[in-house]
Amino acid sequence: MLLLALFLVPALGAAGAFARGTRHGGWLVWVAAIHLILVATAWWSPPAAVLDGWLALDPLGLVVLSVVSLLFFVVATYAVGYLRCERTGRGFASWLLAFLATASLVAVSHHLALLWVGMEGTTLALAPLIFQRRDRRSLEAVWKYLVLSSVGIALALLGTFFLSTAQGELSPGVRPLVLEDLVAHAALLHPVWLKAAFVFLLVGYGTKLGLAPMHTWKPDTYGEAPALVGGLMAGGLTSCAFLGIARVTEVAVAAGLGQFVQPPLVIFGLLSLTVAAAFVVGQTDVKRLLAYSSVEHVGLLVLGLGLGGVGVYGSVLHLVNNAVVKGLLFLAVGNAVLVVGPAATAFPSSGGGVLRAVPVSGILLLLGLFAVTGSPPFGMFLSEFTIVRAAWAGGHPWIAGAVLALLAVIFIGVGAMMLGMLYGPVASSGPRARESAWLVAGPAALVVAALALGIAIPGPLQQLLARAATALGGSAP
Amino acid sequence: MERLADLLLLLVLLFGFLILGTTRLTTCIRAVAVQGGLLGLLPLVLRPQWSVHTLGLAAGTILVKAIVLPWFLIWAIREAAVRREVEPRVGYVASLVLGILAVAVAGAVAVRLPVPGEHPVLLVTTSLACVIMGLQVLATRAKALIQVVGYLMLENGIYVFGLTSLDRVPFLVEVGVLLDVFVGVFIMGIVVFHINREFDSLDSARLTELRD
Amino acid sequence: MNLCFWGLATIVAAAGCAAVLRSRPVLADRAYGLLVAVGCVVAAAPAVSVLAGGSAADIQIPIPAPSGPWVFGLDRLSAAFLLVVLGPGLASALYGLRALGGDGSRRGVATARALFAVELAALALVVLARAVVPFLVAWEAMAVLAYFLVTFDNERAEVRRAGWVYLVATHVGTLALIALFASWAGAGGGLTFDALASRAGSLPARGALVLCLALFGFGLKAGLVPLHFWLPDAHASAPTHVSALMSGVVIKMGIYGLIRVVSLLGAPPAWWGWLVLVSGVLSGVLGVLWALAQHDLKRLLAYHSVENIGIILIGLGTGALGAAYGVPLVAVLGFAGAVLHTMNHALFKSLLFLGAGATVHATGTRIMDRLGGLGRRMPFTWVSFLIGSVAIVGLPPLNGFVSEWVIYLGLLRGGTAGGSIRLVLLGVVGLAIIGGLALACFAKVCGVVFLGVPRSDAALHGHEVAGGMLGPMFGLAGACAFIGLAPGLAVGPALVVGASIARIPFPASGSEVFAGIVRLGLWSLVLVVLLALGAVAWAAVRRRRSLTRAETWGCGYALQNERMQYTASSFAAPLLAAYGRLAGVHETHAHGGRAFHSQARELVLDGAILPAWSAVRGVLARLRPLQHGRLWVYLLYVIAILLLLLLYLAQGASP
Amino acid sequence: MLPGVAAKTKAVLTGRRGAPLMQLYWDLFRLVRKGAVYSTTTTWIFRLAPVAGLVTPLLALGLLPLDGRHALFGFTGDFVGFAALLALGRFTLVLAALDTGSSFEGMGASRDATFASLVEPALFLSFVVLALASGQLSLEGMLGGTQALPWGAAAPALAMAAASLFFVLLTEASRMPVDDPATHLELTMIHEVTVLDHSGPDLALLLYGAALRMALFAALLVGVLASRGRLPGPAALGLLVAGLLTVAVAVGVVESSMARFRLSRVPQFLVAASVLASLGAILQLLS
Repeated sequence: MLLLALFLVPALGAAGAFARGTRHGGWLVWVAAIHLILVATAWWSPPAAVLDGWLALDPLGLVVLSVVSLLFFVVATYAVGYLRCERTGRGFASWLLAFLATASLVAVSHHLALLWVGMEGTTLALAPLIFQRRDRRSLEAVWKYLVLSSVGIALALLGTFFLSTAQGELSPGVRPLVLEDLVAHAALLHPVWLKAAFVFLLVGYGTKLGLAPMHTWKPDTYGEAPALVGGLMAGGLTSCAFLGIARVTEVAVAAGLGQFVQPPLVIFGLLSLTVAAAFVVGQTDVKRLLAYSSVEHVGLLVLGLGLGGVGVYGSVLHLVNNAVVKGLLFLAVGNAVLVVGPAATAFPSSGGGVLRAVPVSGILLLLGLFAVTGSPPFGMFLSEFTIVRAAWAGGHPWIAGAVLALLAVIFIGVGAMMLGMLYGPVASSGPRARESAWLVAGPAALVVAALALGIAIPGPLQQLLARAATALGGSAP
Repeated sequence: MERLADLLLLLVLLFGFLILGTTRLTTCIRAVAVQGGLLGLLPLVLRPQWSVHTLGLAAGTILVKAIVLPWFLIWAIREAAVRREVEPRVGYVASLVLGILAVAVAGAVAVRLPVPGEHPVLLVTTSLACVIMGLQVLATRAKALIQVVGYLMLENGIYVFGLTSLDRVPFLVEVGVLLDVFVGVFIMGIVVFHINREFDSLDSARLTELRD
Repeated sequence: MNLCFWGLATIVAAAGCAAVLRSRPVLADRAYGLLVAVGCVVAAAPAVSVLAGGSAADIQIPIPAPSGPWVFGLDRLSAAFLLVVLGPGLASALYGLRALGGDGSRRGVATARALFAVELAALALVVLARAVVPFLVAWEAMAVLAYFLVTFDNERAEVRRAGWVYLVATHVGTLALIALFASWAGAGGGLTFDALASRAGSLPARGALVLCLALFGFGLKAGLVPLHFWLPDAHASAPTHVSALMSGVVIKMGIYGLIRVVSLLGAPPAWWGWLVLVSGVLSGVLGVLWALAQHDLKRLLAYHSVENIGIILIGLGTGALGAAYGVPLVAVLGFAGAVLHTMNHALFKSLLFLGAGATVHATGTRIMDRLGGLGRRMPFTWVSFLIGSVAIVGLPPLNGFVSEWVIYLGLLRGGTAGGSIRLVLLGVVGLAIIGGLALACFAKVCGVVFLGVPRSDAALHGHEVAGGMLGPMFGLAGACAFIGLAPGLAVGPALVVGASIARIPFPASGSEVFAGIVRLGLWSLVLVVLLALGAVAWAAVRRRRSLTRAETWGCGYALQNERMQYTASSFAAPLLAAYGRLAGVHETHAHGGRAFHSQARELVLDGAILPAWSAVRGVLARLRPLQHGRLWVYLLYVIAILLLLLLYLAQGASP
Repeated sequence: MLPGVAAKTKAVLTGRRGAPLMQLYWDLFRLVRKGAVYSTTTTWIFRLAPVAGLVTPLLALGLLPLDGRHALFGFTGDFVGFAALLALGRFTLVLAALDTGSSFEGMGASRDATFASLVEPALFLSFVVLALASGQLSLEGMLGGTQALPWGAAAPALAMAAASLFFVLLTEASRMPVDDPATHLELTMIHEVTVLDHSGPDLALLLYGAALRMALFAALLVGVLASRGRLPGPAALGLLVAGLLTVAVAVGVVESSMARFRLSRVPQFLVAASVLASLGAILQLLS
């Protein structure tokens, strides 16, 4: 019942928001709070599977669900301040809530076709939010986003059908396309179809995840979308997409195809890191920069998954860190945009000075810089350290070396851009708005979270991550 | 019944070629509409003992793919007052040849693939061929609207493959899929409409402002 | 051990009150100074007791994986470096109270004070940490806070650039350390240092990879040639008391890291010892040579840090070789010399930086050729700076001489021992060259800055600085003199620390060293007494002679003016000429050859790093056209990757 | 009196009568009775320099086993102290020169510091050879002590070291071919111009300090060439004096036989000294 509620509450909230045509964020906060409470209860009392096992909550799902819910709550509080400064089209709130609903569906659905439905839903729910300013650039961005994601998601659907085909003639009692049964009877799966399914799902969901070279929509979309939407995409959407890839990997590993699935994952990871490094250096727009940094981090996610062992744990932990830090960065940049104006995201053309214009957000951004580049004591340091450890333990010192070298290049790129943007004299003349408590509370909370994750991961979360990692065929350090 | 199914599938393929070959936008849309209709009939043919599931699926498919979406796209063209030519990036003859190749490849793969249950080989062939053609249209056609058509073709191909596991993919999911396709194309249509308003052309090749 | 943490807590509390009381600066500064002082003393107490032979229990904070438990401990090595951190740190902090914001400008001052205090705590934690994660956390905190302190004056573009170069260098170093510990820790097993030490035996090639990564990662921080490229700019453009901390303490953390890794690994292979020794000689000679070529006072001092790091590494290499070849006495002497020289350099280098800061504070310029004659105008600064100079040149009766003496002993004991270890005598040559050049260099600094006649109005109107700035300088100078005159009290513990690093009991053959120390101390005392007596007696003699004061004899030139004095450039010219290209100097004769000037460029940074980086950028830029904005090509990417994976599937399926 | 000896030899060799041997003492006496002139720009360091210039060589003398057995002081590794003391003296001298603010002193100081820094390695390398040959780390042990330097075993190496020490002596005592004590053209002088502004008693001290410096190195050289560990005290002292005189004569011979180098060629000369010594060290290591 709880599982249904997780999906229905935000869905009804979206409908209500659309009906009331609400233009302020209070409604968002309330719905997000209720959703958060529901997730919390799921922590205390794990809900039973419903709908013949279509909806269930396993550790990995719970991780994604909690991440999305928390991030959405933060974004909702931010939206309160945001909607006071910016005029948005009707339905802004309802599309956001629709995203929450579909994302929750993705997190809780164990029927892979249903998971696909939810995934497509998340894609579509965010599309209208991207072209709030109906200008050329945002239209181009949303068009590329739609076409590429739709193609990707279509391939994923084909992959899903392949998977059901791989089940062959169903022995009685085995439910089609339900995760538990797939894993339980993995040995019976037809290997060729399973491999084909893995390939198509990897490319399909990889497109949504933004792995190179299917990442091409990402910089355009993140660059044009409002900052908080960018945060939801980089933090929430990626988590959902990763969940999709993780599911099929889980099945493949259970079927003993680990040897087959790991190389592509590792290669995608390294490729994404390389592309990110290449495009981060000399980047001239912070939002695009963050997009490429997101490419980097999803690359690390699949890399950890592909390395196996401790790496899987590292990548699940990285999922959490990524959501927190990306949310922080996008919201802080959003404040700069609100106060200084759209020019704030461009450097060197804008001349910097953000630290003066928005002191609080500036400092948050500064901390975010070190958080996103994996410096201790922020969380990403721990996850990246664990992934590198896994590479070494797995006997791939060259992978570890390459990853660290690319991280160094990426640090130079990100740091040069963001420090340049932060320091220096104030660029714009008069501030258009001031950073209100609503605007800074969210990112500040995220900074605290990032620190906490780096210094001491709470016990329950730690155990949850460990169980998720073991379910994916990995191991906890 | 087998023959009928084969006939329908053959028609689906032919209309696919029509989309590749035609010079006129509206023809493309009509063709993809007919394709949708044929797909809607397929379940009824493949499962003679009609159940609620198959009937509902057929109805939904026909409604969405053969009626609503095409009508909507046509409306978009009319509103946008687009020039009617397709303006391919790859010539018509070339695309037709590519189409043939696609069918050949699809067939070659299909006969090798171990499809469970008794299904006409043509089914898998058609679905794969449709997928490839759809991608081809998406990649080689300049106008945004035709890319929507290409996407629809892609979906049709996948739908056809879905028919192989008709009796295990539950109705709810089918509906969900249909709904997603519907909303997706709907939003695309709206975006196309706005693009046209902004760029006074549907040529998606002009959308190259965002770059590094 | 707990006492240490209480002290650090007090220091952090000082930061807190600097931040909170920013509305009432006077009160804030008083409280800040008091708290920092108390904190440093309290935290130093356990270290002293440990060096005196006591011991401290580890502190363990249980933290779940993947970080594992946080362990902190205080062994002799940590204790020695803790003193290195706290002594100069305290002096710089107090000095900063007057130097920064003393002139009423308050913007960012409170923040800088707070950051400085936290930096001190972070430094202390670096040497206390006994597990990978807390170590790296403290390390990065130290590095990043140092970045913010360096870029305090971030209005100026060159300061931002210097800070940025430093930040990149230190982050790359951190990544190297991550690689180091990741490769060492492997998949399972704990991340405490004890666990690492227990796994040391199983490392491939006797931990060659670990040692190389350590030399790179920690070497970047310590600034050994050619990894020093970030150091001169960063140290020159930081506020003076920050430069003092950076040069005196922060770079020493690199040394600490190296020693810690060695002591965890056990006796390193011989080739590594040679590597360290050679790089030490290289750093020492090139560092002092480049220093000689500088005209910016603070840059010059920064290059001298490179030189002294070289000396320390010579000691360290000697110790490593002693351990590798199984000559205990050499191992102990080498490590002890390294540790002792680290301590000494921390003292006199921060002293020198504080002195330089005083002159800059008084005259407003760092260019030596615009200074001169400050000895009369700021006598106290001059004396303390002179003490620092004599110490850094390694002359008796001050501490620099003592540590170099220990290192010389180690080298020669290695030479008189049998086997290929005798080649360490190479180090003697290095040390000798370094000593000579350093003497010339500081003769130049003292002479040009403090003696002669002022070369500009700025120097003319120089004035003595406030007591708040003199106090710390005197303290440091006192420490230098103390170690110099009572070497036993410093060398004894240093030898014990060296033995603990080499993990061997102190060899009996070292008794001659102890005997030597005592007589050395006596001898230094005699020197001082003789000088004093001589000065007094001679003053008496003079008093009975007729003294006349006149212009300096200009050899017949009627009109002399300050512009005719020997400048820093011309003083250094013959030496630099002797060393040719190595010095990286190009000379210019302005005004038709009547004015002489020489310009030094940073060889490694401008000559190697930046070109290499721009080459990398060029390569990366080649990839940019991939993102050209054409949607249909993006679709082709997707299709292509799909086909590739299908091929992979096919070749996987065929067999 | 050694400079006198050297000058005398030179004079004799060049066929002049030359100044009496005790000339230096006469000069000193005269100077001490004179008054002194101080430049207005100078500070206390200028006055301290002469004292240091005298004290440091004296104390260094205390490190040498003059009687062939024991030194006044002497501790393991005291040769470092030996070199450091001389460096200290030179440091103060250079500072004093710069104190005057005259470009001539500056020039002299600069050259002085340069040559000193170049000669340092030679000195240390010679010590290395001695240490290797004798296995001792204190001058006392190297030169004096009961067991003499193994001239039989390590003759070539020791010879190298001795030669290099002789070069060092020429430099430290600022004789030909490095410096010309007799010149009176400021631009070519080194030591002379460094002390140009000192006068009266100060100058006396400085001159005497320089002479001591020469004696010091001569004594060191003698210690190396003729170790007198087993001789009775007086004989040892006598031998020492004889040795000193011979060294001085040798210096005089050199001075009269070769001209002063161009300044730019001096470094090569000094490097040659280091090369000699390192050659000796290598020989010793190989043996």
